[in-house]
Amino acid sequence: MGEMQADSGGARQGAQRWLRLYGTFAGFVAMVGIFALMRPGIFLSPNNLRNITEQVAILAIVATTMTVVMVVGDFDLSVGAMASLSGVVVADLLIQGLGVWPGVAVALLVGGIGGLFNGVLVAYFGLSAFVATLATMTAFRGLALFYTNGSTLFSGIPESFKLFGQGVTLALPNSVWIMAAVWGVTWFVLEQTTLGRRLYAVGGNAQASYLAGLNVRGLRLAAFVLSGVGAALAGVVMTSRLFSAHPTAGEPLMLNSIAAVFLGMTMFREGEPHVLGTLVGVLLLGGMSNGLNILQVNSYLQLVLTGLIILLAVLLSGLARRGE
Amino acid sequence: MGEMQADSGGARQGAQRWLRLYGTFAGFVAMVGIFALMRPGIFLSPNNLRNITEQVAILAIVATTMTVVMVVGDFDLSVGAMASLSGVVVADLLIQGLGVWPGVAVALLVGGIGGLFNGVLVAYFGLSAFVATLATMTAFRGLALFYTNGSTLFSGIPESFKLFGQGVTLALPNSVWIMAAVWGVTWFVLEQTTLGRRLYAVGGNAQASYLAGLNVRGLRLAAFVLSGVGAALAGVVMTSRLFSAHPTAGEPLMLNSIAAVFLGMTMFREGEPHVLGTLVGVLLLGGMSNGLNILQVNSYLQLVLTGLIILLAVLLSGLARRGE
Amino acid sequence: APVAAPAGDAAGADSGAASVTVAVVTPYMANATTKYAIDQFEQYGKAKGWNVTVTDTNADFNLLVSRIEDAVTQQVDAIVLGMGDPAQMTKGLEAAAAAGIPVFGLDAGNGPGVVLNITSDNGQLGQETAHFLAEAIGGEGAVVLFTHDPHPGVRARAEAAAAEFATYPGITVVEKKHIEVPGPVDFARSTTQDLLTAYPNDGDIAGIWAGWDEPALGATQAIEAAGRSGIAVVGIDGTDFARAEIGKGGAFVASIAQDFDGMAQQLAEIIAAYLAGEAPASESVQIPGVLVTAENAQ
Amino acid sequence: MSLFTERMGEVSVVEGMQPLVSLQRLRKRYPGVLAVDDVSLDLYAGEVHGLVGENGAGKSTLIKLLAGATTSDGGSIWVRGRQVHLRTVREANRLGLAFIHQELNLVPYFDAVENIFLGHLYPRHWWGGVDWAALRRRVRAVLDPLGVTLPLTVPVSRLSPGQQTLVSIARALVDKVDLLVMDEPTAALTSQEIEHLFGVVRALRARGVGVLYISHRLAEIFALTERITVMRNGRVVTTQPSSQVSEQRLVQWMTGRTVEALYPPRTPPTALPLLDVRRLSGSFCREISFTLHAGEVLGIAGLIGAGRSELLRLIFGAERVRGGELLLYEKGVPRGLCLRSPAQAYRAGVALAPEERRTQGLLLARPIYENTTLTFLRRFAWGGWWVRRRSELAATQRLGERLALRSRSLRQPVSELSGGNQQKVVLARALAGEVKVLLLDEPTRGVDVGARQEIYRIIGDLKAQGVGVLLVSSDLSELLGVADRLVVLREGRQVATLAAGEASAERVLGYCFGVQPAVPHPTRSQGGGDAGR
Ligand SMILES: Nc1ncnc2c1ncn2[C@@H]1O[C@H](COP(=O)(O)OP(=O)(O)OP(=O)(O)O)[C@@H](O)[C@H]1O
Ligand SMILES: Nc1ncnc2c1ncn2[C@@H]1O[C@H](COP(=O)(O)OP(=O)(O)OP(=O)(O)O)[C@@H](O)[C@H]1O
Ligand SMILES: [Mg+2]
Ligand SMILES: [Mg+2]
Repeated sequence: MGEMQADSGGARQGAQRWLRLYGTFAGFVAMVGIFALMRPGIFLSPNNLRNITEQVAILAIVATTMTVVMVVGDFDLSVGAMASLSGVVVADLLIQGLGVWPGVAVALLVGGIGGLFNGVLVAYFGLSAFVATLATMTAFRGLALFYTNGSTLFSGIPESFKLFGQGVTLALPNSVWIMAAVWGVTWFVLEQTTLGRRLYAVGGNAQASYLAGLNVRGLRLAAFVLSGVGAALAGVVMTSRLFSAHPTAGEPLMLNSIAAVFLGMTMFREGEPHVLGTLVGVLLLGGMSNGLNILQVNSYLQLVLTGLIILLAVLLSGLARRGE
Repeated sequence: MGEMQADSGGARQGAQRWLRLYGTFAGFVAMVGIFALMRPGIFLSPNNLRNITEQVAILAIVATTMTVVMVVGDFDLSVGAMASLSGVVVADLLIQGLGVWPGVAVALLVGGIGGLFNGVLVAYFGLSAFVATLATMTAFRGLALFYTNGSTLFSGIPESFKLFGQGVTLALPNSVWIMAAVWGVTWFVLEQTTLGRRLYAVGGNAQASYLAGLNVRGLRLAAFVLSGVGAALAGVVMTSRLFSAHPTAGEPLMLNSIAAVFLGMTMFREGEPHVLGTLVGVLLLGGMSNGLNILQVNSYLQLVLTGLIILLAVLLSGLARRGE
Repeated sequence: APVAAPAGDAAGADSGAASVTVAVVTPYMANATTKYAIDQFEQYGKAKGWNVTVTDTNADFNLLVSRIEDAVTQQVDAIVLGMGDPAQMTKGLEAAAAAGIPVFGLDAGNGPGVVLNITSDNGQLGQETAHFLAEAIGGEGAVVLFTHDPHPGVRARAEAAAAEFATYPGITVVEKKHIEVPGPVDFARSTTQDLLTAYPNDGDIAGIWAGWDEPALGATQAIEAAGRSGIAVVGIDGTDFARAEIGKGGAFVASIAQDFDGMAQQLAEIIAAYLAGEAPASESVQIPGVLVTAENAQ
Repeated sequence: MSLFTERMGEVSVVEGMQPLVSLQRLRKRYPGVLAVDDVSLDLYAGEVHGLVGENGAGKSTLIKLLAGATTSDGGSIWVRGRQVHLRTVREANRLGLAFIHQELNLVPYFDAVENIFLGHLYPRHWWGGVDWAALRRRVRAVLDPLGVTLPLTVPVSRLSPGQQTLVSIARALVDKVDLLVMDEPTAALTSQEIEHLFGVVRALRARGVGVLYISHRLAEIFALTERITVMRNGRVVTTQPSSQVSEQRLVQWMTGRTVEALYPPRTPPTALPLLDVRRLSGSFCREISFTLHAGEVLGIAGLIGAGRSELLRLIFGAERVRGGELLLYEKGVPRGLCLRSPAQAYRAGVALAPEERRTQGLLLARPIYENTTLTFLRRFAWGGWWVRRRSELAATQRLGERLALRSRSLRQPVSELSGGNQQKVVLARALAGEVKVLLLDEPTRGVDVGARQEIYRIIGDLKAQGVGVLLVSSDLSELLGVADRLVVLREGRQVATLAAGEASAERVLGYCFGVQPAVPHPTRSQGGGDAGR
């Protein structure tokens, strides 16, 4: 019974899924529309769109890898501090004369080790992800500050390092290309590979996954390592973009990346994290701050409006879901 | 079978519970011991102990009411911004000549309304607590900044307002008494009333609670209102203590209060939030920062050590649990 | 009236300078200039044989009060407030006063309970940089301010700068942007990109005045990345990265160096004198800043 | 048929009596399925009314409508002659309706006492605090007539599923109720608890309480009910006095076909050993020993909490072994020792279908096909990496057909399936790869007759292929019908090992309870037996 319905059911369900996407997504579209109407020819100008993508590229990298951690049902609060730390590390190594690529490799390694540390604490010692990554966040932060003695590193970074954050390839900033690569790979892994399927399974029901023969601990660990490396990559791009390394520069990434993932989650019926949703979340956050700036709204009111717009966007999808 | 074991089982379970408490708690005791040994006569001096309690009083108020939100399985990221906002509101009203008690009442009302707003979004519109309170956090923050135009309010606050944050009654600061009252009431409600047990039930399994006839939405709403009022009260005490209101003064409360609750949760086998654990968590955080300062550790290294000490304390309880 | 140095009761029978403990508390250690000033002070203090302790509260003023109280508990000989607004810590200051421990401000502020504050004149910093910018753009055009009002020093600079711009009939302050901390460089960079979009033509914006050097750096980068010309940027603090930018002769045209080294040194002298029983002449010592421009950047 | 139904309905109703609860033309549509379609049903005080139907027939959905746990798309509910609009469960409770839902709904970190009292006001001390002693007394007062003993102070998450069921049953009995609705309360219970439960139900009936009783165990339905309503595809097929229908008729109404021999003919096992368990001990189980042969079904019997599930988890490597050893054979040659993890177990050809489908078995939010292919995902991927959804869907389709899985689409989240169909998904996963040893923990829990027969047939097929099956079940007749040998556990110890020929319900129960078997060599009981009575 019902077997023959499988295909049409699938199609209909696909349509529903798209309908649901319209919630937060409609909020996003509405926001774009309003900004476009209020500043015609400016908000949607190719130049401004390029600006937006460039502004959100770093956040998008972190949010994308954060999505993986959240797919397995955890959190990573240490990404911001890790981005600062890796940014500081790569700057210092380059200043001391290491080549650009080895320098970047070491920075990513730092990210991987930090992520490994988080992952071991959470997956093998059973700490709650919140406590563990809050603690490592504090520690990484202290390390970045201690490493630089609180100051900004800038002089002596070779020009060639501008490649990552300031170079342009085919009319798009390299940071956007890097972001696109990270996003694409993560999308592929999560949606199309056995690994991704397993990550989702662990997030869905860790006990059932364990009994189904999955290596639950290993998978959670892998997610944290990935998130550490993603944060480190973001730190590298940021240092390249600012062409200087500040020991607390990455901090705003933490809440923003989690917020982006959560915003994206509201787009999916079952509320699971999803890189597509995350991307919309990132664009919503980035587009909003860009648009409000362009509209020349008072900075403080901008904060109030930001909060309200997020709520509106999310409420829309909540209502869409309820309507079903 | 089993019936006769029930009682001895109860006793055994009591013992186990205590053993488990020893985890994070042992970390706490070890920390106290080390600081006391390294700075004999100073860390444990009555004066310093009084300082510690006073230093943590405000955090303890927020963390206690945050515990209630976490008991029902939610989060409240807006507490820090709410504390700032209510602090600014009470300062402004007092400067404008309103009486101290009416001023405080209005500030608490602001907290209640903010909490109500959060609660309605989460419980009735089904937004995820993270997204909803992140958005309101941003909005509250913008409101506090907008309200004061970014500046600090201080001149014109009547001396009598020092009562809350600076007065001393029976050798203890009033802020500590306020904290004790909030803690005591919350403990009583959570542990000794049907209401409290229902809050726990909602957090444990919302669907089961609903099917058992509990008003799940109402309970979640109530928790958010309580947390809003708690944050507002903390803001009032803080403004009184600093005798000035700063539009971002409350912000460190957010992560710290959640961290305290999580730290406390590690003390309980089933990992549910608990005001007793929260109190230990708050004292752990407060004692650590006080102790490291007294030891005159480099402030950047302090961050690293703070992270590591939290991990150690939590790992201890993790190991204790594993040993069972 | 000056209090006799209470060296005796804190450290017991130890003799001389070795027993002098000075506690430095600050909310802004993550800020490079604060760090520099405090490091300098620490060195001068150590040179005098003092025991200098430094505490950072990471922008948490509530904790700052606690830290002052901790210092009081430890019965230090003097407390130095590193760049925090005394209005936000009266309780700690009262505790210090009650214990007879003097509090000095290092670029902090004046207020009850502060014996003396040594500072750059924030008004002067804001006014001079604004003046330089105004002249650099020929006394005409639209100007944007990058501020952070919750920081009282930066707020004072911004107010002075706005007042200075007001004296030029050709200059209008079109926007005041609040720059978020932490992450000010990136934030300023994105904000500037958006500004350039909102004011798309050369000449729509003539200058950007930033309350400190980090946002100025971000603004400069955005302007240069966009290839816009005719916009001048000034910052404040004269940090080394600002000097480097100014030296390149790009959009970043000036900053103003605060003499933190001089401040730290002078404060150490004043404290030494105070502990020796000599009261300072006034509550406030102001050290003028030195304008950094392309000429003297390197 | 419908004429007949109406006539019979009139006959069974006591003259002039007003129904306690009357459901009229209720409908509930879920996306893609009409779960309840124009259902009318009258329930009377002092009557036990049975409700039966295949998995997914709409029974639980009907209950949820009555409980106010979900909103209807049409129709009305009348209580004592008055129309009511139930928007929340509380409103239903206030009207004197109490529910035992199909899926366990407990607060995991509360102990049994608090779970039983959930939704009721706690007794208090004079100073306002909770009077825990009084609370415990009141809970005992509910438990005693049920004849059950439970560890009261342990979080229920650490109780076995059977014990958890008892907790949810007890919850519904705390307050005085007028109508008690029970959705498969006995699925996880063994005969002892069922006996007591029936006692309680009969006592309630005597007090004038109405009971709506849902079960897939038809024997229970006949033992307990006065009238039976059969549902199929969301509609009521018929309502009949229990005394006037036979089991065959009932099955025919439910499934539209007849189910003859429930159990397949027994084929003798081979002598080839597959798995040797030697003095295996865990945290509760002590020194269990047996050998499982190729083509053998070894049943494991015991009461609730006897440690049967733990034994399976020990073998499966999911729980720490504290003593003894495990030998796996390959073509009769011993290979390898203890399994340390489920992953290792699967690699060695050992598969488990866990008992708690929702917490241990399923990814509720994920589609059906992802659930079935989870363990052997690499087979459905190019190079073991790139998932081929089409082959996953095809394999799931095949397994689904084999198990008569009812779903709207294979891409549907499992959470939308009815309880019995969820159970089939769990089984499908265990069967998705090649297994040598299959560990089945309550495989037919909540599964309808038709599918149950199907599962027995599959067990038979596997047996024929030389697979060894360890079968844990609380349904003794099932064990007796399918197993070649029985191991009886009591409080974690192996108290007997019986060949099919030696086992009888009385004898096995005797071992379960720890009393000597009353009849030394009783006759074998076969077929749709009556463990419930
Ligand atoms: N939340 C839901 N969303 C979509 N469909 C649902 C949902 N709940 C149930 N259904 C569908 O409604 C139908 C009836 O399900 P219901 O749970 O009432 O069956 P049941 O008779 O109780 O079966 P079982 O004996 O297996 O418990 C099924 O087809 C099921 O897939
Ligand atoms: N009287 C008791 N007190 C405490 N724990 C008990 C008691 N009886 C059983 N247990 C627990 O129950 C577990 C055994 O349950 P298990 O799930 O293996 O039983 P089962 O035979 O499968 O029963 P069920 O039919 O309920 O699934 C043991 O781990 C033990 O800790
Ligand atoms: Mg059902
Ligand atoms: Mg079991």
